[in-house]
Amino acid sequence: MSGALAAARAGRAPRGALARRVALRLATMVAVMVGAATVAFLALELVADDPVRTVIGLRPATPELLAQVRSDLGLDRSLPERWLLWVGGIAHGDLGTSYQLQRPVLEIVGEQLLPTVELALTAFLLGAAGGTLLALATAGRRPRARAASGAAELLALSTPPFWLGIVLLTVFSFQLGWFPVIGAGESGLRALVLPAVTLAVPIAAMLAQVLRDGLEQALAQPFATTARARGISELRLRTHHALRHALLAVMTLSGWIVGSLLGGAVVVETVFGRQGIGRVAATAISSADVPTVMGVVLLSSFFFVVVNALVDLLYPLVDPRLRGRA
Amino acid sequence: MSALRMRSGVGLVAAQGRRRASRPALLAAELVVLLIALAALAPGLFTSADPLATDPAAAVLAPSADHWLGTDQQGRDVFARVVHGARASLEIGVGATLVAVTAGVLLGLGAALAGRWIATPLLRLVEVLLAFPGILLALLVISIVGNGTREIALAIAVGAAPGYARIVRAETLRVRSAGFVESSIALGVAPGRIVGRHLLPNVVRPLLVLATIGLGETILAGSALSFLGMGPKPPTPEWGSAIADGRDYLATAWWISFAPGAAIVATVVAVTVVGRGWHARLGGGR
Amino acid sequence: MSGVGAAGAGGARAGAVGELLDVRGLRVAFPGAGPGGADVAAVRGIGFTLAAGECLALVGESGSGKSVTARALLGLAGPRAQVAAETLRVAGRDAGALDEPGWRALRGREVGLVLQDALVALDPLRRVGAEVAEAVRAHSSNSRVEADARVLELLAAAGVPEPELRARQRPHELSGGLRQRALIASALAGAPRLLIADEPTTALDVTVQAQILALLERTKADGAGLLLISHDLAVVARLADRIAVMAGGEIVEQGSRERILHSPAHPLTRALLDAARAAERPRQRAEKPSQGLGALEARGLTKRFGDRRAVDDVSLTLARDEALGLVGESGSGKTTTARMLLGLTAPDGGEALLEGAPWSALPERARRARRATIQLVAQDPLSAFDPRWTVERLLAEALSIGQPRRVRGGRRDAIDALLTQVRLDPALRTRRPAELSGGQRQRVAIARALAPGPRILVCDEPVSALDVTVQAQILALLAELRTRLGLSLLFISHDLGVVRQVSDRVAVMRGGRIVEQGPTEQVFTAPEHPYTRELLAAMPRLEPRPARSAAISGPAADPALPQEAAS
Amino acid sequence: AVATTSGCGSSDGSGGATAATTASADADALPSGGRAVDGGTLTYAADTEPEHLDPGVAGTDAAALAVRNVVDSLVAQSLDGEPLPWLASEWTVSDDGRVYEFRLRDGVRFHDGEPFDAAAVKANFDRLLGPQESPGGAQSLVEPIKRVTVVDPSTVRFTLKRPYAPFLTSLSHAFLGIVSPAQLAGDRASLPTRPIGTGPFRVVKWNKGSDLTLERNPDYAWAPEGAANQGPPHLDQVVFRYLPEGSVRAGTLTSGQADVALSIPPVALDGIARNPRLAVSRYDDPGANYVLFLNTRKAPTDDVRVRQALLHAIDVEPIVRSLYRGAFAAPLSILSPTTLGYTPVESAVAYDPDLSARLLDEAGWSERDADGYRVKDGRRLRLDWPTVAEFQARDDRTTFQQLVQSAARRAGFELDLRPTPNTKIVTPMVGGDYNALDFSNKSPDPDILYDLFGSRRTLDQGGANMSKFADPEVDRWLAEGQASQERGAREAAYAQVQERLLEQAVALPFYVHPTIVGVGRHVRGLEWTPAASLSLQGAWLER
Ligand SMILES: Nc1ncnc2c1ncn2[C@@H]1O[C@H](COP(=O)(O)OP(=O)(O)OP(=O)(O)O)[C@@H](O)[C@H]1O
Ligand SMILES: Nc1ncnc2c1ncn2[C@@H]1O[C@H](COP(=O)(O)OP(=O)(O)OP(=O)(O)O)[C@@H](O)[C@H]1O
Ligand SMILES: [Mg+2]
Ligand SMILES: [Mg+2]
Repeated sequence: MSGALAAARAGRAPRGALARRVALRLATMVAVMVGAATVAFLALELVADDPVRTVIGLRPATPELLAQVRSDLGLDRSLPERWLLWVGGIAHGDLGTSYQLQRPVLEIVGEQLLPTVELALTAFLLGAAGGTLLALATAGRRPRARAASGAAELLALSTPPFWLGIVLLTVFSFQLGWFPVIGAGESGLRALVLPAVTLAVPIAAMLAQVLRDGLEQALAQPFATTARARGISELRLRTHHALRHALLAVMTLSGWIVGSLLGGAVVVETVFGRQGIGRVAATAISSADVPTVMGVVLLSSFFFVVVNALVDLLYPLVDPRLRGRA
Repeated sequence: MSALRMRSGVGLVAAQGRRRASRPALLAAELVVLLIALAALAPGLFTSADPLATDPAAAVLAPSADHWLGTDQQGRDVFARVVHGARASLEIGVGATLVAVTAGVLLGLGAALAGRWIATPLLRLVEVLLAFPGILLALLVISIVGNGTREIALAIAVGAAPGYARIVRAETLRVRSAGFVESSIALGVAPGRIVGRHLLPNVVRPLLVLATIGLGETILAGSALSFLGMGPKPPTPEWGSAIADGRDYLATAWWISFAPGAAIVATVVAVTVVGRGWHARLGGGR
Repeated sequence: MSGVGAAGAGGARAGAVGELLDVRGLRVAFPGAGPGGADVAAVRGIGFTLAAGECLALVGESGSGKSVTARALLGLAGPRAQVAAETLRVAGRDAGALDEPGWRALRGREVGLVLQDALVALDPLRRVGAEVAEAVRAHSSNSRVEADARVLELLAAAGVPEPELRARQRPHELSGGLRQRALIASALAGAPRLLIADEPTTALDVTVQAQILALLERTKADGAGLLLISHDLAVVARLADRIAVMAGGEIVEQGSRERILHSPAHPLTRALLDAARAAERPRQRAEKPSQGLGALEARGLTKRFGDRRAVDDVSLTLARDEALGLVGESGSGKTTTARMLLGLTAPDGGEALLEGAPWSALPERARRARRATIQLVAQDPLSAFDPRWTVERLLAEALSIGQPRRVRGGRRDAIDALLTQVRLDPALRTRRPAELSGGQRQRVAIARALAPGPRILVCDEPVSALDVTVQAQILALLAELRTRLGLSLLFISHDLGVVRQVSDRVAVMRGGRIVEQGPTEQVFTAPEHPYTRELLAAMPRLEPRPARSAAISGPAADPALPQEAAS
Repeated sequence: AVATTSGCGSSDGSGGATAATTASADADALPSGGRAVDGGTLTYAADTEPEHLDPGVAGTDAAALAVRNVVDSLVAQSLDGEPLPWLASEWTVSDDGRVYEFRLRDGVRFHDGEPFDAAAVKANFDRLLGPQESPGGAQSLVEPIKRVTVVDPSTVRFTLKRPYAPFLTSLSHAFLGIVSPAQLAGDRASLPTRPIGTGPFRVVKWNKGSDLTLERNPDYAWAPEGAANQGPPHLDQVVFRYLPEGSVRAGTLTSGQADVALSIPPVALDGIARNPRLAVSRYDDPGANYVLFLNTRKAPTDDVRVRQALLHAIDVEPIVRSLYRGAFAAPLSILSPTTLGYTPVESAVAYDPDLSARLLDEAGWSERDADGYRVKDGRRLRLDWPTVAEFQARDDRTTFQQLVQSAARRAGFELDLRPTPNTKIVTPMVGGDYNALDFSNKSPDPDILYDLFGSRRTLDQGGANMSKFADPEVDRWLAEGQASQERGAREAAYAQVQERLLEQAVALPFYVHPTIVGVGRHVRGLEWTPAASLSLQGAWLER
């Protein structure tokens, strides 16, 4: 009876409305990305030094040269005009040309994307695995183990990442020689370990804290007592019941995780001399390379927006109670 | 990365949980915070050495009776640098956190309570800033305003504010629909009073506790900026830049970066423990 | 026979052990859990026995230790609990000597537990079928397919209609009654010889309550032992063979059902009985004819949430000095109606009038000046108070409405007067809401509502969160205040008995509409609408009524959609 | 002159000249001996990644380091500054010093198979002389050239605008290396990432942000005269690995992950030198030392006494010694010892606190405030010193500057050090809004002084005169140094310039910047070039 009603209800939701919702969501995502890039644009264009000066740096600059560079970079146009051109360019996959490198931004960003994604993804997986194991092992158990892991997590969260990177390198690469910094191909994979670990440590620590908290909360709920009353084992209770609840708490962290992966890349890529978006971003900002900064921001906000959208999609999958709410 | 950690407001709410530090741990943490605050206000109480006095002849000395924590590359007393560094480090940490919390409260309240024409743009702005990786935002701000202690605090605050704003907005919406606010409406209490007496205190108090945790993150963010060459200007003693400057000496003279590192860790851990303790004391989840 | 475990299993094992439960001198304490780190002695040396096919009811006020006792029987009192007993034999085993695997073997298989909070006792993230299957598989080597078949069998036996569909749904998609039945199904999955049911019907609508009791009755009839826990004597009266009354962690009185119901020895037992009987008594007060203008009037109020009509064309009039009761099952739109009348929710259609003048149509700014006229006492006073404010400050805020700032002493006197008016010790002035008991809190809520000097009081389920004994006190207070202050009262409840005690007239809501309206005694004694009749039939009573059983057992009106979850 | 001034990010090449008297390079420390074997990959850990590999557009040391292996120049230079035949086998110079005619080597081919001839040379220089897509280091090098003409396929003639003595030195620079005319005419887009030259190595793969792989040119048979290996390189591959962190570069070397590491941080030097498997070698960069330019047009540094007081107030030597562990030298002049015409001016730079105090008193800065700084008319003796944040990591400059700052404080100066983002520094620099700026300017020829101190070479005029110094006599000497073909006359002219600069305290010499490499002892056949760079053409790896 109620099934029929539910079906009827679902059927009533017109397909057009769904399409409109999806379109609206996509539009919002794009707007946020462009907005973020625009913040960078306005900040650098309005407040920083004359970009032409910065581009030329201290090279000999006659007024003619200044004028030439200005027109080469399209800086002779007005601010709104340049912004519109840039936005128009996105539609054709054109993110402009880097002031500094004189190459299309898309190309620069494109070739640096994969290494960063590779690093970030590995770090995320490591962090997630580490955090989960730690939380599962310590949640609501042996106060001493819990305190020890809690202290370790705080420590991990309080350590400057570049420092951690250098220490890890010194010990595991230079002293023990387990993981090379320099490597390509098969050893390239091994060269990924230390940077990924550096990036993963705070993530694992944060996840462990949040997960453990979620687990402990879930384990204190009546349904956990009910499950125990059925005579199931403690491990099964953790993995089959509590973990999923804890996952919900973790998902609210997704924005933070994306941010810390991308932001962490800036530091870790420098320490380990890795390719990647992070370094491009840092140099581009320090040289007021507006198109490159905008490109990087567009891209990193893309990840943020996409991950947020994914999490929004995942929420109802993990928590069915959210289904059917708009 | 740490520049970003401060944006984790959402996570922090979840992270701090119901756990309560044991009483002695909380007490110890409060003591540490007190000592650090004291060092920031009156460093002379702890050391008479001049943190700025360089001496090339006494550079990179290992810890000894004369120099408890050794000397740095410039022959300055590391202990004195660490003690005197508390001020700038806290200025960055506390300053950034205060600015971020204030901006976050204004933005968040606006986005939650103002009319559509104000709230929607505010909300979008918060989203846009959130999507902007924090460390890039901080670098951007510094590249524009420069890098005095205050400017750095501002830069970090700009990165942290949207996180707070998001929490404030969510909390405000939650509290606004809470029974007690509705009861006040039903009583006929004026809107301004409701915001001032009911909404704000209930939104801000948990936020202040969060901010104690955010404080550690801002100090770390400052050190990441130093690493990227955008730290506070020398010779200001400051922990983050001390670690960054001492990193080449890690293998040969560990104490140079270890001492300020330990100071950061101690501060962050203590402040976090205190924050959690107070959060639990203030009644946890509410 | 559908083969719900208890029958077969109970039969097979009946001869092995006589007593399922033999408890003597059970003590449970929570060291350091009390205020200021004091120890909490939740259970203080109680004893009882239970045999197969028998039902023992544990009744008592909130906090008397019933639930803790139940959980202690399964070793689930929690990590911080200290459990001690002279004798603790559960299903023939010495529970005192059990280790964790030993407990696990006992749980689910020998003893099934239905936890107090039925609505949250199933994992909200998992399918109902998986929850029951987990119980099935925990104690057998059934294959997945066999287990699935068994799940359907169990759900059907527990009276869950369309078990295939329900097994695939998640708890939030089930109504409270269905959830409670699924929970009982999962508790029965291991074919336990003993079923412990902790408040299995609290928070359910009367009609659903009746169905659950019928299900438990069947389980008992099938030969299982039943430990039934409730704070409501009327609920247990039907099922229990023996009743034990708990107070303050001790059993103050224990005996056969007849003895307890008819010749109670302990004052507490009598208080519980009185509270239950009040609901069955016709109203004492003479009914006043409604006079003059309406104090509050609803004209065709309609409210939609999404594509669902929560309130559909509701028209009501609350006359001056009148008490109007609004009853209806959960989700029928009572609260929404009240909110529209209070001007807290804007109606989609229709209008609310206050003392004959436009009200819901006005902007909030214009309403504010007249808000003192109409006040609300909410269901859950805890959430209605700013948790950080003291009683004094809460009342001061309410007193300041529409009144010039008074001198300090004057305000203080006014606060004390308010507290005295609701029979509270003025010394409670400095407490915060969390530091008050439920009854005290509700009194403060009433005091606050009285502070601005209202002429109309809207009470939305003001007593449903309270113990029966406390409930009775609050109802008496409301009645007294009404006559003393000449208030008009809109009283909302899902509990027919409560409404009957308070109201002059009653309106019955269902699915957003008013299905019947009339003087209280007329509606209760000669209901016109079939739904009203169904409600009345399901009302639990101390004395069983012969003619009702047919109406109870039908699968009947499960709300089609998850209403509890949404509200 | 090569007048790029962005800190150390200036140019480098294989030109240069060594002052015969000063042994400023411990080239001997490079591992040597054994018989060369072919094969193997050499991993070279470097600090900075080039932004560009197109020699005509590139502008940094990092670019020169890589590009030098890919393109050859017309001439090379010996360590003592003599020009040597390379792609040009011989040349003549007209008497007025304005016309150079080069005879080109036969049988030279580009990596793409194109032959090298006079037309190729002309195509390269015409590109640099024409309107540029982006101005690079080569621009200033070709500035004196009026036109280039093909005399016959193997003869090319350069006509200069004026006599210009450093011309051959300029031509030896990597940025004037010759790329394939086919690439110039056709696939120009690949120039920045894959220049096609005639050099001993060619570009295989460049992972931006990480590493650059070069591969042996098996046909190479035109090494500069005097090079030990006249044939193709021994190494199969060279991989430049870009690691900005000093401790990480040192670590890769000690752990054997890198064979050569550039810019070893001084703290790590002791450890490497003690390591039996490793060696440290250094070569002082030619050009201008790392100095502090004082703005002669802005108070209080417009007062020569204040400048002199600062110069005498700071004892640079112990600072350099302690911080750089003896790896760096304290300079006695503006020019570095490996530069032609280097003249120590000991008396002018001597540490003399009493003299300093006297000078300040004379100049009116006689009182001190509560913080110990000198004041005059209620204003503190404060010098505004913006530093370029980007360069601060080099040589632990932050530390160095702070040591200077604190030494100056004792004399009553407040040096207001302000690390400034790149985006914020150009405008104040060009506008002259500073008292002090610190830079080092690597260059193969003393003519760098023209750019740094010529009165018409201020920043707004495209020069690098950060002191805003204007002295007609100095201008005259600088012109002489450019025009004279005679070594002795040039040396004399530059000697006078150096003396005058320090008498006027226009700049404070800080330290002589050496290029320091750590090398595995298994790496043999490395040679220093006069531009303080390692030549890899003769290198080989011992098994
Ligand atoms: N885990 C616990 N920690 C501390 N005290 C507890 C715990 N569980 C129960 N108590 C206390 O034990 C006493 C008995 O609680 P119990 O839940 O058994 O009451 P109850 O009779 O079931 O009441 P209700 O009718 O409200 O369910 C209460 O005072 C309660 O506060
Ligand atoms: N804010 C809301 N948004 C969406 N749906 C709502 C909202 N408030 C109420 N509803 C829905 O409207 C219907 C009527 O709700 P209402 O709270 O008025 O019922 P009720 O009779 O008071 O029930 P209960 O006895 O459970 O309090 C329910 O189905 C509920 O889910
Ligand atoms: Mg209970
Ligand atoms: Mg309701």
